Amino acid sequence: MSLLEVKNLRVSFRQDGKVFEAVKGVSFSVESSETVALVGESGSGKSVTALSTVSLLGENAMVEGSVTYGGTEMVGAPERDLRRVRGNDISFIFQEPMTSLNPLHTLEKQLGESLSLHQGLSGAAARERIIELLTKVGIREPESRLGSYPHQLSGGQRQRVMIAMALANGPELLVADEPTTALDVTIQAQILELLADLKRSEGMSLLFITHDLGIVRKIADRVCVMKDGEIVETGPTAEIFDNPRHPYTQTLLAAEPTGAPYPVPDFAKEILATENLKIWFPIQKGLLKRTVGHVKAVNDATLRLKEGETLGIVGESGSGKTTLALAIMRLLSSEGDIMFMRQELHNWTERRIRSIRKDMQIVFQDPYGSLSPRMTVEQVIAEGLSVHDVPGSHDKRGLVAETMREVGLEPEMMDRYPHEFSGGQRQRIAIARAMILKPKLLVLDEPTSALDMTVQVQIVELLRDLQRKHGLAYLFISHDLRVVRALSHKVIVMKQGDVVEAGEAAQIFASPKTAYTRELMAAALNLDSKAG
Amino acid sequence: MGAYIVRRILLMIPTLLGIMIINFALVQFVPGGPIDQILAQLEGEGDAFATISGSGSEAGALDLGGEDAYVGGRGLPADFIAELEVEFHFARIVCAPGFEGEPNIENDACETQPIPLMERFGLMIWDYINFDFGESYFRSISVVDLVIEKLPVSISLGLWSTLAAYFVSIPLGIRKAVRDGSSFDTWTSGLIIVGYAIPGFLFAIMLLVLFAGGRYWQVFPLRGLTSDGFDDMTMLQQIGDYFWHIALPVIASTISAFATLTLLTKNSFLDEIRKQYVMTARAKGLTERRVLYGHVFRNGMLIVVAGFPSLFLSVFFTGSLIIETIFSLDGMGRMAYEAAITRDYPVIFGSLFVFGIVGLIVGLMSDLVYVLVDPRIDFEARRV
Amino acid sequence: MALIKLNPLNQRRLRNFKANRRAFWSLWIFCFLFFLSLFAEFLANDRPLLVNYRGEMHVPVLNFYPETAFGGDFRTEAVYRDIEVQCLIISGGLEDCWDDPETVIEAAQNGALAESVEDFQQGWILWPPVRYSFNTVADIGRAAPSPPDDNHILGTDDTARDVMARVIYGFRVSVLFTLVVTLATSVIGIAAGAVQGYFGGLIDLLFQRFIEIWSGIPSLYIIIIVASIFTMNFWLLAGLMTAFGWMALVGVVRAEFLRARNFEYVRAARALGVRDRVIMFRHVLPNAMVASLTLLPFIVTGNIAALASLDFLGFGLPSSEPSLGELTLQAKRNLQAPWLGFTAFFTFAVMLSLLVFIFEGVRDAFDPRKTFQ
Amino acid sequence: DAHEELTHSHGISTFGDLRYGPDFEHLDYVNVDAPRGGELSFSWSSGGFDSIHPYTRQGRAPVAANIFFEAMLEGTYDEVGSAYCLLCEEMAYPEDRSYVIFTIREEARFSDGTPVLAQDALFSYEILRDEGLPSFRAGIGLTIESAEVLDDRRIRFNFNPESPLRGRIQSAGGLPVFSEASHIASGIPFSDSRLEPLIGSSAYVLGSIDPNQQVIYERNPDWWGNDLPINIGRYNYDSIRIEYYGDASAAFEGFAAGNYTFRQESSSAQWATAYDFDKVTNGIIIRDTLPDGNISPGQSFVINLRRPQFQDPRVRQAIGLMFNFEWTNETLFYGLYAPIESFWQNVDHLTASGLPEGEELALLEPLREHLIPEVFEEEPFAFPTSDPDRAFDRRQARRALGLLEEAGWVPGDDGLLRNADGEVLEIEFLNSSPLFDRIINPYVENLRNIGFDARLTRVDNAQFTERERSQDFDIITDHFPMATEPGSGLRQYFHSVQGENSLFNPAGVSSPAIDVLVEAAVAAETQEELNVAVRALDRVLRWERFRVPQWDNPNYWFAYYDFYRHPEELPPYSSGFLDVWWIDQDAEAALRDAGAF
Ligand SMILES: Nc1ncnc2c1ncn2[C@@H]1O[C@H](COP(=O)(O)OP(=O)(O)OP(=O)(O)O)[C@@H](O)[C@H]1O
Ligand SMILES: Nc1ncnc2c1ncn2[C@@H]1O[C@H](COP(=O)(O)OP(=O)(O)OP(=O)(O)O)[C@@H](O)[C@H]1O
Ligand SMILES: [Mg+2]
Ligand SMILES: [Mg+2]
Repeated sequence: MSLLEVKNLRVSFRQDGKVFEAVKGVSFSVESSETVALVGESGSGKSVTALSTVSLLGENAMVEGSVTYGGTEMVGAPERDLRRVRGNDISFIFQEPMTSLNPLHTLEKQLGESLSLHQGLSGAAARERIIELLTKVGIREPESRLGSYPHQLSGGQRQRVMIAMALANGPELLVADEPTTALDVTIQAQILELLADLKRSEGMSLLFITHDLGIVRKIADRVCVMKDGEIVETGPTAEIFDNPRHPYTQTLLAAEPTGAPYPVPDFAKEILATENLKIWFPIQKGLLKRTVGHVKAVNDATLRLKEGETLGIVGESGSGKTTLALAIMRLLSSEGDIMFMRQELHNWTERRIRSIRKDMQIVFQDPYGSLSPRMTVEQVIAEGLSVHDVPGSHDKRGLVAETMREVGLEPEMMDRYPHEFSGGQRQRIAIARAMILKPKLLVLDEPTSALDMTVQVQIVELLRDLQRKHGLAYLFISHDLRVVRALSHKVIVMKQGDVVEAGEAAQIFASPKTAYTRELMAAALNLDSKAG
Repeated sequence: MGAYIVRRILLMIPTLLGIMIINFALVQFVPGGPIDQILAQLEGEGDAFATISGSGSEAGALDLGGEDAYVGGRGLPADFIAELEVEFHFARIVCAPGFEGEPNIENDACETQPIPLMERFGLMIWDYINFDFGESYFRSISVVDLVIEKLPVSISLGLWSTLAAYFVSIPLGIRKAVRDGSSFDTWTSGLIIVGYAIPGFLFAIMLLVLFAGGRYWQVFPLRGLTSDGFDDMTMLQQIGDYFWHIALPVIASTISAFATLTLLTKNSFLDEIRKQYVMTARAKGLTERRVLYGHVFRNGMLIVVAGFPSLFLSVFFTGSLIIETIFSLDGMGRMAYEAAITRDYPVIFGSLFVFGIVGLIVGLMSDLVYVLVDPRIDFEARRV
Repeated sequence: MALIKLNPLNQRRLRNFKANRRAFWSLWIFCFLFFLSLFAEFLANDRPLLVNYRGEMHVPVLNFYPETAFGGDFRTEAVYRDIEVQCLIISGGLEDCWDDPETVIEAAQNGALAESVEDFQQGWILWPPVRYSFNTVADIGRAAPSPPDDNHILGTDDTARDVMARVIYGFRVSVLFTLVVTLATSVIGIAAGAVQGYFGGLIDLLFQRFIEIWSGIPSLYIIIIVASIFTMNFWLLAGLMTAFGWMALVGVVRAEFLRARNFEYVRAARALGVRDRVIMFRHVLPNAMVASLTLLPFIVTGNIAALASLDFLGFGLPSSEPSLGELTLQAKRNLQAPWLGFTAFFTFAVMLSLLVFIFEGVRDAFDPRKTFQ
Repeated sequence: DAHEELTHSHGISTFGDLRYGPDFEHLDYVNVDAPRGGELSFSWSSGGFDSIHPYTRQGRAPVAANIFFEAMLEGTYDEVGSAYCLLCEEMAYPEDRSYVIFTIREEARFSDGTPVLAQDALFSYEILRDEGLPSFRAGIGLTIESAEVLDDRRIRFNFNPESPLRGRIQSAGGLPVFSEASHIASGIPFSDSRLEPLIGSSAYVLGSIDPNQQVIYERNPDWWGNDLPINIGRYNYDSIRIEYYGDASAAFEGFAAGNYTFRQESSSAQWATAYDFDKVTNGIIIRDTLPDGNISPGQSFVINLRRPQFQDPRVRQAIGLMFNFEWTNETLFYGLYAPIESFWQNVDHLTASGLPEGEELALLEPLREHLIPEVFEEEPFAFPTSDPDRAFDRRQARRALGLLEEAGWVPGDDGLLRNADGEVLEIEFLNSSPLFDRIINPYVENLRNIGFDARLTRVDNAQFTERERSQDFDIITDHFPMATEPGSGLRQYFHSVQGENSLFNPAGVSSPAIDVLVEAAVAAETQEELNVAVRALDRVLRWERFRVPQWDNPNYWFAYYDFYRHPEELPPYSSGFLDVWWIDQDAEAALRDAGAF
């Protein structure tokens, strides 16, 4: 008997009297110590399927069909039974780690809670176990991190906390919804190793949702491919990869962001330059919040960016990429110079900076958090239009629709609230919001992490296109080195707040100088090579 | 944060001064002063609570047998008002240059001279700096003692009704949020709305007539905080007696607080309960209780929790005029109202000053509670 | 409705609101009652709506007519509820009215007069449903307060005035008052709390001190002072209540803003270059609205209650004005007349329930996650 | 002055003879066999108390806090202006009453057992004069020039020659006597409030005191005065307990519950409607309406004569006509009150009636030039009876409009009364008592109906007094508590040369004729002279029409548990429930056993 058996699952959402069917009759099963990968188009219903296995969907969802876990029916089961299963037998890693942690609890508390709940651990023992878990998921100096709140962590760190939490109880089944999107390749490898370990030693089963086909190929036993709420193809991994039958699977496998960026015009002006940028976060203790030390998020960042140029920023998770990006956007205070379009921004007032905001835009790493929960997507995307003068903005709805189409979203969805989208869709909304303003500088913080390959390709094309047409400059932060390679003219590599290497992209990819970069590349290549 | 707290504490001085200046200026414009009040009292009309207590007579006075105690009939000595002015420090006696001996209004060589406003204010502030808050115009008791005298009632009412409100409203609100739209939600809403809609004093009177009066069920005492033989009781009896006495007043003063607090809790919870992190908590397999109280509570309750200290103290120090009156309790509510109506300025200023300080400290505390509840909060300007 | 083109979001909110039947009906009922009360003069008045006197139409409810206009002898306004005046109108000004008005009226109505009196012109009087205004002192022929009867369906109060009429007018005064005050206080309060919480720093520090000083002022004194300079009236009192009531929401709104300004979407809006004002009101406020929306119905009724307690203490509107507070006060003073208390209580309960339901609906309508079938 | 011819007496009266001779055995209105014992308990709900010392401005003392003290003289409830020796054995005064010597009884003792000495009386006089309540200070200061101790038991008061002859001795003899030693021992300044009373010599001592809640007076078992004839049959309760409630309803509930057992009602509605519960119908609680023979306190609306629009008496009369006493009484007071006409209502020999004749006419004649002819030609002014069924009485309205027209106020096109200058006729009722709103509002409506621009303004006490003091009002409610033997007090009420404070003459009455009549009354040396002067004064005052008389309660309203008993025949000027009533202890025990309280 299968551990998890999903039969003819249908999930629909009520929306203003209309009903939207997100999952249309999905059936699959997960056996003991088996890894099943759920891949497919963004918005195809993967997360919804996963969530409905333990009835975690919101109120407006109607679930039909059957999900059995170890023989017990989960759909419509009483809350008490579900609770016993949740966390203990089935652990969950949510797609959006940024918003999935309780913002007011420290790491120690969040992790400790699971431990005390299911293993009865507390006090020193729990602490020890927490530190062990955190070390396992690759968090540096875990002791010093125990008192941190989620907002003090980087995206990747939060994701790892989420993973640690899920693994804390040695579940029988781990449902992992895009668990590694925010992780750099080395850590990602480490995590996958950890999962494989658990599978081997504890017989853990895994329902794995991802866009990263490399990972799928590496760890999955079986693959289900979803499109438009249906499983279009399913089979053992090798079979699917070697012999995809469904046309969608074929395109999915074929899709890969390739090619190179268009060359930067010679006359391009410098648009952004930073000089010795430094961002330290104070570490505060006690109610009085005395500063007892600093997290040196960015130590000394110097970079240059010209019109029409893309600067890729890579580096391990927690190395300060996001922080650097935010500082450049003048959303965090920093020391050091920032020159934007030959103007020194450092001492500008907020009001003055506002006037140039149109020309510098950012796509946040956490798209969900960056969308106002009570604004519809149309409002979100169109907001910039009313702030700045943008050609064609008299027909806001039209422009919004067009932009949505460009990023691969259906314009009909524009009157929905952010929480009614899938992770990848939200990411594209964030991209659309920035792009609609046609800024001169666009900072993209992991813009493709939640997107499947086909959409990634589409987005990369779009970015390149815009760059050529309008001479946009990109600051592109990503862990996905292939996308970085496809887009970047130059690359800097960061590690623990320092820029360890900087130079032309081609050169860095070809011959990385520092050991760290080499390691990074190797990890990426290793996976690639395995895939290839 | 430390710097912020220091700044706040330092700012208390000008704030207090501001409060005092404004109020001092204000009372100069209030029609009728303590002297008028004394005259009214001497005419037998000075009952500040006549409006509330509903007592008084449409015709004539009550018969207490025999003649009026006031020998010499009605009348005021010529210098009486001048004397009062001197006694209240509105004026001082100034005597002709050659005058010797104790300055005395009755002497022809002396007369009263009003003390300038600024000087009066200065004198008052000087006294306050020396922690001398003066004495009531109408009783031989210092303002501090007066406040202390009223505290037991105010603390009893304030403490228990605040606690009752919180202990009922929060769980109820949470339950309502969880069961939003259910029939439970509906009928509890109905109940608390009705509770809120009953005008407080009417409700108090109703309780009193029904449960303490002599005509229906005489279960509770009519009046006071303790029984006559309180001092001779055992500890347990004393506690019982105390709660027996305050049961009705506490119910009467809490009933309307339920509504706001419950609905505030409910709505804050509704806002939080569908957030992603709640799902995480559920996915951990936490019990519903732990999800609600361990996770949602702190996120949803910023307003409710942060309001606690100030609410708590405000009930302490403002008291409830009407409840106190109806149940014949002697608390801060009556004191403040009486001081205002009788123009007992030392009491007004003294209590303003004391409560001003307490209020400022509580304000600071509740801000610190914000930070405690939500560590992301700070009070600095957003400067990038 | 069709005139205003709602954007899709607001359409969705409207739909959500309508889907909440309770809220929707509450709104209708409330509006209906309020609308009715706006025409209180036509519902309850001691002046007739229409009078036909000797073939001429008079509209006493709107116009001033001296009694002499109906053949009487006073040049002051006709007291229409006087049987003599009614007789004059109906009989077309017969002298006999001074002696035995009842008989004359009866005779006029059964046609006897038309035969016996030359040049007789029968008149008629059209009364509003309730023949008393809020300040009409009724002749009840017994001691006041009198229990409900045919004439006074809710009885009379302790001044022998019709309770129904006073409730109608009192509802209007109270609701108007509270709407004005609530609107003003919450706009000011929310704005102040928003500014403090959002900007923090020096603005917060100084503004808070200002509030502390301001709230240290005993409002009772201000009211006494103002009342001694002007006669207290609706607008003055509303102004005063606003001046001392706006602090109610500042605290919670400030707290919510202090928290919400750290959220990622606020940062995103800043990155977009949205102005602070817009961020505050478009991004933060809707998410910090829980407290405000929850508290609003209570602020609304709280203001009514505050007006009531001022009336109670004698510092409110003059006691001849109709106010629900005055009614409750009378209920307390006249425990032997429970109809006063019941009326006050029911009026409050109905008003509060409607408001709470309405605002619950509004809250739900703005809640993105709330869905309706 | 020892050679002077002194009158030695056991009592004194203003005019004529004393009712009780030197050897009287007891007062006429007491029950000589009244049993002693039991407890009188009654309640109070206006204000609280925080002091037990009634002779200072500081603090508020509970009801009857002067019960601990006795004076040289004691009045009775069946005479006016007479007083008999209590602490004194006898008094002696010369023909011109320029001084009086009291001889203190040998046996008089303070409650601590020390004898009452002349020194104590002197001390009491001096401290009241210097630090006592302002009314004492004013009264004593005007009347008594000095006092001296003659020996341990004799004290002499010398009177101010300018002070009126009448009442001199009574006022000196009425001063309470406290023990000097106790005051010195207490260490508290006399003008401070305190919770421990000074020591007096009366039948009661303080039992217990709980501020704002309860005070109990207990009988002093060793009271020296038990067998004095003037005390026979009095002070029958072993203790007197007074319960304070913050709220009138709570107080009433306390009575119904039996927390206290005696109640005097002061609200007509309460009296008429509240007593319908079981204990009343079962007869456990008795309702007793007893006649009150006192002079009416003269509660009236008083019009401010200083206002230009009210200077014409016809306008004032018109205002008065619109007050419908009969309707008010029936509708608002359950018909329980009586109207007032005279300033000396209830005292027939002082009330003006008919046309002035005889001595009264003689007194008025010289003043003719200052008086309106109606005084001589018509009966004393009184407002006519109105229609009890209709608040707005057309007859009175017609009369009022007529008067107003004569006075130059005619309704304009908007129905408002206007004078030749087009000014409207404004009248603002200033009121500080919430109880009066319901009474004044219908009156205001009536005035508005005939074109007055009338309104009611309620203010708090301090503001009310301030406006009264600065004479900034149109019409207020005030009392004219006239004495049955009016004396110099009249000057404060009606004389044009008022003292600094005109609080007692709110209307601002000022007329040479009235001045003359006031002086005539003050100077009257016989009852007959006084009657004539006061009747003339009453007549003139009433024709001034500056007040609209309100109403008077001719009865006492008592409700009590059925164990209080009172003498068959009650004295006219007090119900005497504090001292001449007694308790039927068997009845009390029976009720108590039955669980009635
Ligand atoms: N609460 C909701 N209300 C309405 N529609 C929803 C809701 N949640 C998800 N959807 C819709 O359901 C579909 C499936 O969403 P789901 O989150 O499962 O996608 P996904 O496959 O996980 O995509 P991604 O890879 O982008 O995360 C999407 O089209 C999404 O817009
Ligand atoms: N508000 C903060 N307070 C304290 N420390 C912070 C704060 N924000 C970030 N940090 C720390 O700064 C370091 C850099 O964080 P940053 O978010 O820039 O990393 P990153 O390079 O974007 O990582 P990732 O790839 O995981 O997103 C991390 O160690 C993080 O814990
Ligand atoms: Mg997803
Ligand atoms: Mg990052």
